[in-house]
Amino acid sequence: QDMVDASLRLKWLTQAQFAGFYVALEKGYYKDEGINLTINPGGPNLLTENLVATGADTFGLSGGTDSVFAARDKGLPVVCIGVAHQVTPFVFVSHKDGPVQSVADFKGRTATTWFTGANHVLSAMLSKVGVSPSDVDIQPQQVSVTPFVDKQVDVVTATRHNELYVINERVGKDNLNLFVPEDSGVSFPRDTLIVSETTAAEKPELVEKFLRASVKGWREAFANESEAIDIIMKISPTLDRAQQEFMLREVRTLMTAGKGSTDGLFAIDKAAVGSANDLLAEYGVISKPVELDAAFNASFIESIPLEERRL
Amino acid sequence: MPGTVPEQDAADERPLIELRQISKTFGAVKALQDLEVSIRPGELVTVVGPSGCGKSTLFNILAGLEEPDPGNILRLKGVSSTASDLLGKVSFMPQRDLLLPWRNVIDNAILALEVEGMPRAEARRLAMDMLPEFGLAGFEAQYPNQLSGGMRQRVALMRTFLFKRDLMLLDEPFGALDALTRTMMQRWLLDVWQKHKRTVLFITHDVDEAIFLGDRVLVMTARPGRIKLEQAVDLPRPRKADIVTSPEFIALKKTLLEAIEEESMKSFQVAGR
Amino acid sequence: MPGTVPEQDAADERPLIELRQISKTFGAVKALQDLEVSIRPGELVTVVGPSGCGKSTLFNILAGLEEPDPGNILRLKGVSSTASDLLGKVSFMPQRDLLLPWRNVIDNAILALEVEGMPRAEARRLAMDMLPEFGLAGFEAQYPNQLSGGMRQRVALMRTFLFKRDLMLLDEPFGALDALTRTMMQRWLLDVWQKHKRTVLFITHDVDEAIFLGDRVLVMTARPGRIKLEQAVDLPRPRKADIVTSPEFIALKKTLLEAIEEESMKSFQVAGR
Amino acid sequence: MTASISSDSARQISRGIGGALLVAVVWELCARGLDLPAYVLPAISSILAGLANDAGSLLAAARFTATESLAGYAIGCLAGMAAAVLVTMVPSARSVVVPLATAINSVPVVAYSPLVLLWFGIGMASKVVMVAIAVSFTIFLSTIAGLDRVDRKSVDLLRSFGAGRLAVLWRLRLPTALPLIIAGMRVSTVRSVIVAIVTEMLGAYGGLGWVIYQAVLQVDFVKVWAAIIVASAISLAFFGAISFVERRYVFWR
Amino acid sequence: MSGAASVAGNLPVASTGRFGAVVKPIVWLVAAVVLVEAIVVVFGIRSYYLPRPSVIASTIMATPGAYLAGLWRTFLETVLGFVAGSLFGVVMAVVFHRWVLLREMFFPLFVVSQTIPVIAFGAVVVLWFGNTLLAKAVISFYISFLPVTVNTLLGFSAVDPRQVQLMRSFGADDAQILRRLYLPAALPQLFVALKLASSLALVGAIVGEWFGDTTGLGVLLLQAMYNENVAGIWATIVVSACLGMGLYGVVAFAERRIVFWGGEQ
Ligand SMILES: Nc1ncnc2c1ncn2[C@@H]1O[C@H](COP(=O)(O)OP(=O)(O)OP(=O)(O)O)[C@@H](O)[C@H]1O
Ligand SMILES: Nc1ncnc2c1ncn2[C@@H]1O[C@H](COP(=O)(O)OP(=O)(O)OP(=O)(O)O)[C@@H](O)[C@H]1O
Ligand SMILES: Cc1ncc(C[n+]2csc(CCO)c2C)c(N)n1
Ligand SMILES: [Mg+2]
Ligand SMILES: [Mg+2]
Repeated sequence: QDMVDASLRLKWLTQAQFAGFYVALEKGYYKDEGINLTINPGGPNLLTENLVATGADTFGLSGGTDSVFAARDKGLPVVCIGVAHQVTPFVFVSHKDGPVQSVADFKGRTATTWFTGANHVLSAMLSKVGVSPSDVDIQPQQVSVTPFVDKQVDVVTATRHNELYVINERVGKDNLNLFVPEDSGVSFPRDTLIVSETTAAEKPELVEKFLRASVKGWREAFANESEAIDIIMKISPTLDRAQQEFMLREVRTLMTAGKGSTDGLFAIDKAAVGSANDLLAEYGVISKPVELDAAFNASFIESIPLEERRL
Repeated sequence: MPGTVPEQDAADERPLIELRQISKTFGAVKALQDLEVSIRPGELVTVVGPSGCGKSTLFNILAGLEEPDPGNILRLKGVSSTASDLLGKVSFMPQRDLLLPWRNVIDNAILALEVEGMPRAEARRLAMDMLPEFGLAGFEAQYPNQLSGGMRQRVALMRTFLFKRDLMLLDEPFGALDALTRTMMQRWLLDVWQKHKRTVLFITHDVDEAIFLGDRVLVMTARPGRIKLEQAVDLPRPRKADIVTSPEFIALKKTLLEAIEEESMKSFQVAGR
Repeated sequence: MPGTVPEQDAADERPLIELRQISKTFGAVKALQDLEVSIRPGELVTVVGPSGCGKSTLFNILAGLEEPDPGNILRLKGVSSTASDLLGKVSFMPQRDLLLPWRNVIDNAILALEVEGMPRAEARRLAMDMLPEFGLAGFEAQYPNQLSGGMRQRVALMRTFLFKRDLMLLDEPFGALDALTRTMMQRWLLDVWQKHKRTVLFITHDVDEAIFLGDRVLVMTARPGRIKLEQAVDLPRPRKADIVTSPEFIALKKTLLEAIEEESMKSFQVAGR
Repeated sequence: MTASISSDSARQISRGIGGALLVAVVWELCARGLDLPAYVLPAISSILAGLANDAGSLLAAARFTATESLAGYAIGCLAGMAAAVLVTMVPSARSVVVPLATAINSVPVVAYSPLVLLWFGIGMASKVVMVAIAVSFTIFLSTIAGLDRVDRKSVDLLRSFGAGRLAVLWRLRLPTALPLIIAGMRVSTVRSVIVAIVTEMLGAYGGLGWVIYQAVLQVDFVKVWAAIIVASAISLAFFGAISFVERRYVFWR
Repeated sequence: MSGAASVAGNLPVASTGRFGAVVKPIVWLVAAVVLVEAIVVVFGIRSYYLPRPSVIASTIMATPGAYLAGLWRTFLETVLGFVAGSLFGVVMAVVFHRWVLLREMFFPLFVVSQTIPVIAFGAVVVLWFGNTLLAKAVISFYISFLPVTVNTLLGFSAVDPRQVQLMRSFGADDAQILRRLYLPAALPQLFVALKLASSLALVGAIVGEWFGDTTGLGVLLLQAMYNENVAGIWATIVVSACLGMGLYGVVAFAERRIVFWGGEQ
């Protein structure tokens, strides 16, 4: 059997957020499908869509629906073939003993967030409760959550699998209020699997094989968490094991939430995706709503039998 | 009158500076060894010796720039001192002009005055007045790289003269000057010396110059340098230019030349040739 | 025999180099004006003149380093040339030694040979053999900042001698040397000149030296420099040291000194004093 | 003299513009001729159009970044020179200060950014500090090298005039060091802008780095390039200003 | 003086001096570390502002292999980039020195090139050079050559024109004057730039590793930064400081050996 070379570009460095892919690689699932896969980590200012569009990488686990829409809007020929996190992976966090106890309390307070989509989610949440986003002091969020821990800001944005762990450690899980976008009717699925239009059109079977192996890897990772963490820790020994274990548990929640629970891993929830599309168009991030069916192609993931995709 | 020097000193004529057992070693090179000399106040002493024998090294020590090897004795006005005590106490003209390339003629000349704290404008005025005497009139605003070799030397000389100290060390100050400029500078030096009663040590290669100027001529040996001969010059002052043809002068010159040549020969491996 | 020079030239004795209407201006300073001179092959010509009159400037032009002002005529062996045509054709010793601080004595001496393409080892061997003659034996590995002024000058001289060219320009080569070392170097120079039939131009401040060495002495005027006097020296060769006391010598010296002094006076504003 | 300087700089500026135009034309031809997509290399014309489009916000960002770089640059230059002078005046401080400074500088400035952001916040202060750190080392190194470069014989001469360390420093060491100090200052101009930008990328309220960071994530490469052109213009102006100062004050070579 | 010291480099006096020069900073360093430890403990500084040195040390010792591997990889990238950047910097200085037209046309563009923040162009770097060691070396090259060019040009311009004239009078051509006069004369200035470039090359390598790499100090740094692992940040800072000081030390050592003649003109 001829092996095909391919690469997967992640959105960030090696960590449990991507455990399934590493497990599949380690266990030889890609090899079994005839793919000689290289996993390339991501980094700040490294746009996965860009690398996939130019052909530098075959597959990409990119930022999320937001980055896919932005890329499509700018004419990058990428297609999403699966969505990992079925619900918004980040939450807004305030101190339990602080002034912010509800989304309405954000008014007149300081909130920090990432100006790459999360800010629009925040704006939408605020609008839903009748607070004008301009009444909240929304500031760019830096790498550290210390300003929040030190109560210099009232609300901080945290990914469930990453920042939340740090905040829990430093403030205490029980001293925090979490504001979940879905509770306000806003959804922003992230961690999208993408390929270029060329690959989608010319090598559909490669895409399918890749998906099959990846899904298998993820199921294995969730079935055998400590082994999955071992694999990650071997690659990045300086990571904190407890944090990685936390991350894998949270990622599991995110990947199996919503449509993920019924339609399996990497299912594409057109409704959730569509609402993100409208949100971004409304806030002018993209010039006009992107044509959904061209940007999101569920046919590859759906070609895998449902029982193979469900946990 | 200085110059007519008794060899054994009067009690009140304590040496201005007295050196005993001065040696100086650079790595493997012994530049000076057990040099002994004393200079009385107001004397004009000239120093001759073969090239590389340690004359400049001696001056560096007297200017306080170089410590001699341990075990030396150095007395300034009878007070035992280290070389560094002499810093700022002698006006020193080094063999290479060492003009600062970013200062023009006038500002190079006033360098020492500035260091002393004299206001620039005043120092410049003083120096401007001296320019014609040094044949540098009109060149005050030139930079060193625009000067001829002799002009550079004259600027360095001016800088030294402007720094008024009891002891003046001049290392081949007239080396790059033509005969007349040199004569004028010599006359000028004698003027300054007599008027201001400065003590002068003067290195030269020119035996005529050494005799013409000096109260005493020190002849140094080849490296390692020592004083080979201290020759008093008992010619009356003021000396005229034609003194060089007098029999006393010629006799002195002969003595000195013999002493120097004997030493210079040692510097060369002339055996085989 | 070179040295016994007929003033009017034989047809076959074309000048090696001929300058006409050479002027050189630096900004507001006129260094040379309408200088005319021609040098026959094999001649040893000495140049004297007041400090700052343009001697070094003349040499820079002859070495091809400085273009004279437009309108000049410069002929090399009868062929009209620009100054830059002379680059690499004359061996030139500048007034300041210009030793490279990162090269030791021997490597500074062989610089020109290296440029010519001689292998280093060979060049070093050549130079090593010459060290004793220059009184530098044992100093081959020293760096310039470890040398005395006279030693530096001798290294520069060696460098020039090792670069063998028909025309040799020496700018005060013996300025920093003591009497004997100077005498030895003079003797050495005459040896080289007679053996190798090189043409030599030699700047000096020392009129004795100018007469002792030269077939002709050129006296330059004060700035702007021109040739004031071309004095043939009809003394027989080889010349002994005691020639300086001969009446012919003294007569020549008198003529020359008068010419130089007249020019030197112009450099000074001596009116007020 | 002044006339020749200004005609010199007129020629230099026109040639500089010529060089820039040449590159711009080649760039435009490449981008258009090879039909490169904007995410690989946008054509220079579309960058300029984007520049005009976003002129207002880019200008505001430029002012932000320029302020940070200038403030950091000034502090860095002073600190670097002061440390170098200190080390020259108090030789025993040398074996402590030099390795320490080397160690601090050996760490890429970006590594400090999380700490500096933590200590000085996300505002301008942290950028100023980062720029100052980066600049001060360059200046420190250049200044020490310059101060050490003096001819020992000239130092001796000044000492023989009774000059103390301070006088030697002022009249000899500093003028000797000036060419190297200014060369260091020239190199630092560029570095100060880039460090401000890079730090902004890691967290800021505004500035060109912030614009670039946002634009990358929004896949707006025309905007990225437009911001970079503005950054280059700032650096070049800055560099040119220091070169001008250099030509004024280091004339003797 | 400096010449004498280096000529006599094998004398016991000089080697004691060098030994002292190595030991003294180490003693100071140890003292500083102890002091910091004491300050953190006494003033109760929270660990995410400043962890205790002992905590940093134990962080490194927990996974020494990871730090060593990162160190080695970053070292390779840095050395490659540094050597290439220095050579290119000198070559460009020579070119710019020789052809004034080229300098006036393109030197400003060199300056401009340095204002491009490479980290904004990670994708382009990956596109052109892939995820290879070469890609990091290229970045490290890119950000280290300008100081070398600037300082070498400065060194060239400081050459005494009379010295050039002397070489010309020997018939030396441009190449010989360059080799025997300009290059040696520029060495003191060049070394100042090389010391700077050694640090910059390291910065380049570390930033280069942010473009999707798996090993290297940059990766460790990034990971620690975004996981708010302050001890990890410090651990990486310490390791890269050691690497940087090592590189600097090598350059400084070479400088002492090569540029022995000091300031004498
Ligand atoms: N810094 C130094 N390092 C090593 N050797 C030195 C140093 N300075 C001087 N010397 C050596 O000391 C000896 C005496 O040098 P000095 O300069 O005193 O001679 P000098 O009598 O002034 O000669 P000249 O008449 O040629 O100027 C020389 O052999 C020289 O090589
Ligand atoms: N590069 C220059 N720029 C401006 N003026 C210069 C330059 N070089 C020489 N001069 C001037 O030209 C004149 C002649 O200088 P030159 O060096 O030829 O004199 P010289 O005869 O060699 O004197 P000396 O015997 O003192 O060495 C001097 O007045 C000098 O100031
Ligand atoms: C939309 C969004 N923007 C920025 C960040 C910040 N960030 C960029 S990479 C990284 C590490 C994640 O594992 C983090 C925290 C984010 N998380 N989500
Ligand atoms: Mg001497
Ligand atoms: Mg001259």
